[in-house]
Amino acid sequence: MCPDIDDNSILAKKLYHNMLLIRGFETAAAKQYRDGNMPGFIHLSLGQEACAVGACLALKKEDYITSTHRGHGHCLAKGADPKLMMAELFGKSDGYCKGRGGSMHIADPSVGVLGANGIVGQSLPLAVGAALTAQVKGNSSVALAFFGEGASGAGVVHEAMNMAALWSLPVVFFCEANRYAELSPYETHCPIDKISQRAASYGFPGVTVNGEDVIEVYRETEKAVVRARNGKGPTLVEAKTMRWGGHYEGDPQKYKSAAELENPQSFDPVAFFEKNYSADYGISASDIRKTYARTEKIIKDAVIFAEKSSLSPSKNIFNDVYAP
Amino acid sequence: MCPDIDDNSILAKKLYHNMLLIRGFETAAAKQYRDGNMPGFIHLSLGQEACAVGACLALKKEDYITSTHRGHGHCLAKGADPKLMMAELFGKSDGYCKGRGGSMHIADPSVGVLGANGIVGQSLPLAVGAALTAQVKGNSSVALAFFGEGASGAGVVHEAMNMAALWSLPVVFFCEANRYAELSPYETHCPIDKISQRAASYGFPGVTVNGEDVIEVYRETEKAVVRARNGKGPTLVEAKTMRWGGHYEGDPQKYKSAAELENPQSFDPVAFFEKNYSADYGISASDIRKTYARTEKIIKDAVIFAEKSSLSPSKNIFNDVYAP
Amino acid sequence: MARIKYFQALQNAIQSEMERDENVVLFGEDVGESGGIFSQTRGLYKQFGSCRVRDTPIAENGFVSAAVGAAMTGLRPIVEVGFEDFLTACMDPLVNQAAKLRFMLGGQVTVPMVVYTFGGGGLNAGPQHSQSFVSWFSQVPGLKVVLPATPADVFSMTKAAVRDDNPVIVLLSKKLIGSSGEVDTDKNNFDIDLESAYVTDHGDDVTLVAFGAMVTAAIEARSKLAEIGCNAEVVNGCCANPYDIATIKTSVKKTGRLAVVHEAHLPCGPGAEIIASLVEEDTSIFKLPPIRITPPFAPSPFAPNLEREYLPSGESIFRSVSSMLNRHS
Amino acid sequence: MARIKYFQALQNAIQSEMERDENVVLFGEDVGESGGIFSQTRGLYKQFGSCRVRDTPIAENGFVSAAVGAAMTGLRPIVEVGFEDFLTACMDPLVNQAAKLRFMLGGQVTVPMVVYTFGGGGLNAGPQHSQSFVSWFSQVPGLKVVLPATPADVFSMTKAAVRDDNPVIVLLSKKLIGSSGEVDTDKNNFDIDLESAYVTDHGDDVTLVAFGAMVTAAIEARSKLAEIGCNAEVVNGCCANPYDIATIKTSVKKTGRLAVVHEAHLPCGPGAEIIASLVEEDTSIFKLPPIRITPPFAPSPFAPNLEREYLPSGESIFRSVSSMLNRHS
Ligand SMILES: Cc1ncc(C[n+]2csc(CCOP(=O)(O)OP(=O)(O)O)c2C)c(N)n1
Ligand SMILES: Cc1ncc(C[n+]2csc(CCOP(=O)(O)OP(=O)(O)O)c2C)c(N)n1
Ligand SMILES: [Mg+2]
Ligand SMILES: [Mg+2]
Repeated sequence: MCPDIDDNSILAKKLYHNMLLIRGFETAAAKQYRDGNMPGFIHLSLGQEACAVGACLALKKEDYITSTHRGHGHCLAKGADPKLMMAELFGKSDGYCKGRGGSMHIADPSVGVLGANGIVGQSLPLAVGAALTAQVKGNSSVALAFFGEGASGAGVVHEAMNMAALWSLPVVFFCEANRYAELSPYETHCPIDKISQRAASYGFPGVTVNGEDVIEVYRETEKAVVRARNGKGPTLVEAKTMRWGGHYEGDPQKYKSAAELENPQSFDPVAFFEKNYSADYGISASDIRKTYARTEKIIKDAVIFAEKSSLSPSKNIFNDVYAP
Repeated sequence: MCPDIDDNSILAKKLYHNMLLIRGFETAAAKQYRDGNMPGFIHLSLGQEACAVGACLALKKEDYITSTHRGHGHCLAKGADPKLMMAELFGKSDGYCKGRGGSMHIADPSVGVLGANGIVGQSLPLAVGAALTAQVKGNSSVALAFFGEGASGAGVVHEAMNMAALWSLPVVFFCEANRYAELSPYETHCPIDKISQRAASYGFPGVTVNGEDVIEVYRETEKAVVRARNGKGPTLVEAKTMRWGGHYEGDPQKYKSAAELENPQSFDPVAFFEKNYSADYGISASDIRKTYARTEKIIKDAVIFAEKSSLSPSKNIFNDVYAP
Repeated sequence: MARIKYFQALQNAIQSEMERDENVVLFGEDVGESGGIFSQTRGLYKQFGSCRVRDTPIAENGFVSAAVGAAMTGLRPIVEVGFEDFLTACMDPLVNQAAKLRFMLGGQVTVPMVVYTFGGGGLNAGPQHSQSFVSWFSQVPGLKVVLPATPADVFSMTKAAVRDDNPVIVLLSKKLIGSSGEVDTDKNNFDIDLESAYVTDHGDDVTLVAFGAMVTAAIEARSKLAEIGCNAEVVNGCCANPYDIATIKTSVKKTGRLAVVHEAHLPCGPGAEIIASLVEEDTSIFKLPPIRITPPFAPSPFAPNLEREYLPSGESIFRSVSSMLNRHS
Repeated sequence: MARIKYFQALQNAIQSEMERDENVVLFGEDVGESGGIFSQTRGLYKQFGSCRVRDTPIAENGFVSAAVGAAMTGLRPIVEVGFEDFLTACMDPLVNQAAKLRFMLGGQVTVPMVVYTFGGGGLNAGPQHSQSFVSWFSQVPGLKVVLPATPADVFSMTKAAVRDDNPVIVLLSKKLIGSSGEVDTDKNNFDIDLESAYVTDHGDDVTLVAFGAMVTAAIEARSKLAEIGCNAEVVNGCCANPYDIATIKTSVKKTGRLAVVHEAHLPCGPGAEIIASLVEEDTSIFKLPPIRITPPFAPSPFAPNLEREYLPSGESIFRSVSSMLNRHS
């Protein structure tokens, strides 16, 4: 079981560090994308760092996550290697998917990352399947599925929650309600204020947390994880958060109001932590500076690694289509 | 708007008559099926008559229904012709579908029956589409979708309810919770006692009614219909009812307990009406006898009609694959 | 050897694989305590318990995707989707997840799972309960697809499918559910691979390639053709991803005449693939124009007289093949 | 005549059909106020209002099925499913509902609706965002399927699709979104039917039949082939349900050589259908073995260098066709 957060400054530091790592990764990715070094589309999670980090630090290495098209933060928080991630975003042979998947398909099963996924909603039933494995094998693993408020309208989300409830599976459904789904606001997708209310449809608990507050995210997710691990079944955790940027990098965001565009950083989980928690957890200004430096270095190395990695040879295209 | 039921004995008589019509139709169909005159599978609604009748008499002719694999009662209650229905069950050329559809595809758009449907769950979004037509055209039609508690686990049911809520469509979702879905009980499909609770997930009203009591079904559905007609959006009505027989005619029902098999008629909406309401509405024993006789005659004629109808010529197989 | 029915062969195969490997689990609608709507899973719940044999809610998309998630993490799920027509509800987990994940994640995972389903016509089940979508899955790299035509096929193909490390779709035939055949249920070394067609009956005059329930029809047609002095070779196509073109080619090289029979529709069906593959290699392989025998391009009708005309049968195959031979002799 | 882009041709076609007929409505993800992720519906929300132009939640199964219900009751819905890959989520309403309802209900209803979607590769969108499922829909009676290759195609096919009383699937190409072409946007008599292929460039030596984005590639290949003295005829296949075999046959009768190019996979793809249809009628139609030029049988890879190799291109078509000619000369 995860330790209590209140007097655990090591954990708090890790939460903070990981948020900065994501912040750094996404910022670097945005730059590389704008510079034309990254093909295809990328979907960034700037502004949502507390969700990925708070949720994933409530998990153990043996636990699973399934992620979405907006998955960089989730993968990093669960322990994926920024080098191999960045190389994948560059489409290089050393990337997690050998350049075949790209941003939407980062996975590292060795640390329980079962993959980002380009199909909205599928993260939930895939996690249900992983939770089923844990239940059948009788080990204590838990699966956590990330999804957005847009995904909450997809039928398969309902199917997954219903099935998880019926089978009392060790799974946590983690919704990042980041105000938009593609180009349309929350209200286009959800007729109710809190998605967490839907847990009542399945008879399991639902809770809405402040996605700016990594400690709150951690605390509530941890309860859900403990519940799941103890065989009590699923929980729906909804974090109200905010997507700083567009749907994809380069999105002109014409659908946002001037106010929204002007100052997305009004919602900032990193600043929130620094302001509200650093003192409590004994994190000094110098600790903060050091954490910035450390995470910046990691990301810089990742970019260098990605740049140096070679292209995937196209003669390998038939590899891994079928297992031998 | 539909008249109030309390002092409306004409309406009450019609409710009763229609329940007997369905009872008669299903009983005759069962016999014809056992006698080998009906091909394929049929799914009977004996025991559920009050649902079909109470719901459909709350609708006008211009209103729509969409139905399921267990649709005979719905179609009859909405005004479909028992002759053309029976002919379809026989696979004859005078059947509603010219023998191409069978029991699971009875439709009569002229009275608002958009079709029984063999795909569990699809009745809901199809009704949402019909309600959309009403809303766009600005007429006052309402659409009502029948579905079962088994269907409630299907993703498309969630999608349809969510969409209907978001667009405030004139639609009523009518769930017949008849204790089984195919061979498995309610608990296999639903982790909560009342499916109507799920309405809260969409911010519209949900209500559970006693499916043995046609007056209650009528009254609650009527409220939902009025609400829809007044532009207030959808309602979920759940009727707790009972499927007397097997999933399909001929089902050995090994999955049922001896007690259940022995006396399904312990739940009987027709008897319930006779016992509790006939006096209130001034329906005499002779009225009852006459209604039995009248509905029996209608069904007998339907069987004769079906028997006499010719087979569909196979040379017409390409007709209606495409509209001209 | 035992004489058992098609659905029993399925049950036996699942049972013996579940005995062999505790990672094999089974789920689907009504596969549990009730034993399946065709009795195809009878006894499995009792033998293996509620953890390994589960009734699902009606949620094909969700539970097939859950099978993918389970397969990625160490189980080997067998999933029933009762009617092939309902595969429309789970194309996403099959095509966008199961088929692609291994490739897409750079080889980091395997997805060993089996989806079996009952398809095709013959039971007057109407337009939404009689379809054959086989060629959809022929189009999807990463999947394997087999169509057992006999109880022996069902037994060996299902067992081989469970042991395969790839997602395999087993397209069973509703019409054959009650048909019987000899099966060596004691056999346990599954050297058969999932990619081989085989000749059921030898002949020199014309090759009939058939899939699933159509194999029986083709064999019937062969008897009728024999009466008019035509010795047909019948090939059970067996698999539709990949197609075993080599076995088919060997036969057509010998006979020079080909009829392909399937329940899937004609355009872009298995027949198209087989004919194109052969002519691509050798434009002179056909002594006569090959033919495809399929249902007409209309949904499957309910009424028995209509469905009888609709589906290829021994009689209609005989007619088509003999008119092919006559037209050109 | 105006020179406009592929996505604008779509917008123009929808706009003019919505102006013409108030029963035409548009819905899909982000087609409303925001104007679409490729700007393909810009201005329509403003012009026609929130009743006729609606953003849906992410519920392809539900909203395509709702379109069917709406079409049965008097609207003529146009529905956007952003990426062709997501059609996996709405196969049921397309195949089991829209395509069958008219036939299945004995002709009592019509289902006039259009589903358009952007498919195929070329934007490094990865394995779940680059697919072509065209031949799935070739298999389904009751549907019509078209693949516009130019802005003019987009305009006329979309308009004809909206006016058609059947469910029509318009498979647009993501790669062509920004491509330009001359379109007669004032034209309003849509005598074109949805079932005709056409020759884009005449030639006598070899027929290149191509679909969607592959038409441009085939035309490029034609230029290269001209340099080696081969005069290719390019046929824009246009429709994939039904296939316009007559137009293709006329060309192949002349050239005796055929290459079919498409983004859908090879097995049971459009090429298989075309080759089989031709040889079924006439085994001597081909002077040389026909060829199919398609992506390899693997999911579509993300990395630009891999995707470039993966997709047929002017260059790769040229190589394949010239080696076909060389092998046999
Ligand atoms: C089945 C499916 N439909 C549509 C899409 C296109 N799409 C990609 S992301 C997205 C919005 C998702 O919104 P949300 O779930 O809120 O996640 P967010 O982007 O806000 O993180 C859509 C519609 C898709 N990928 N899959
Ligand atoms: C998508 C789909 N999955 C499965 C089936 C098979 N099936 C037919 S009826 C049924 C049970 C439906 O249960 P319920 O909704 O409770 O309706 P009831 O039969 O009780 O009226 C099932 C699983 C189907 N027709 N469609
Ligand atoms: Mg969102
Ligand atoms: Mg039920």
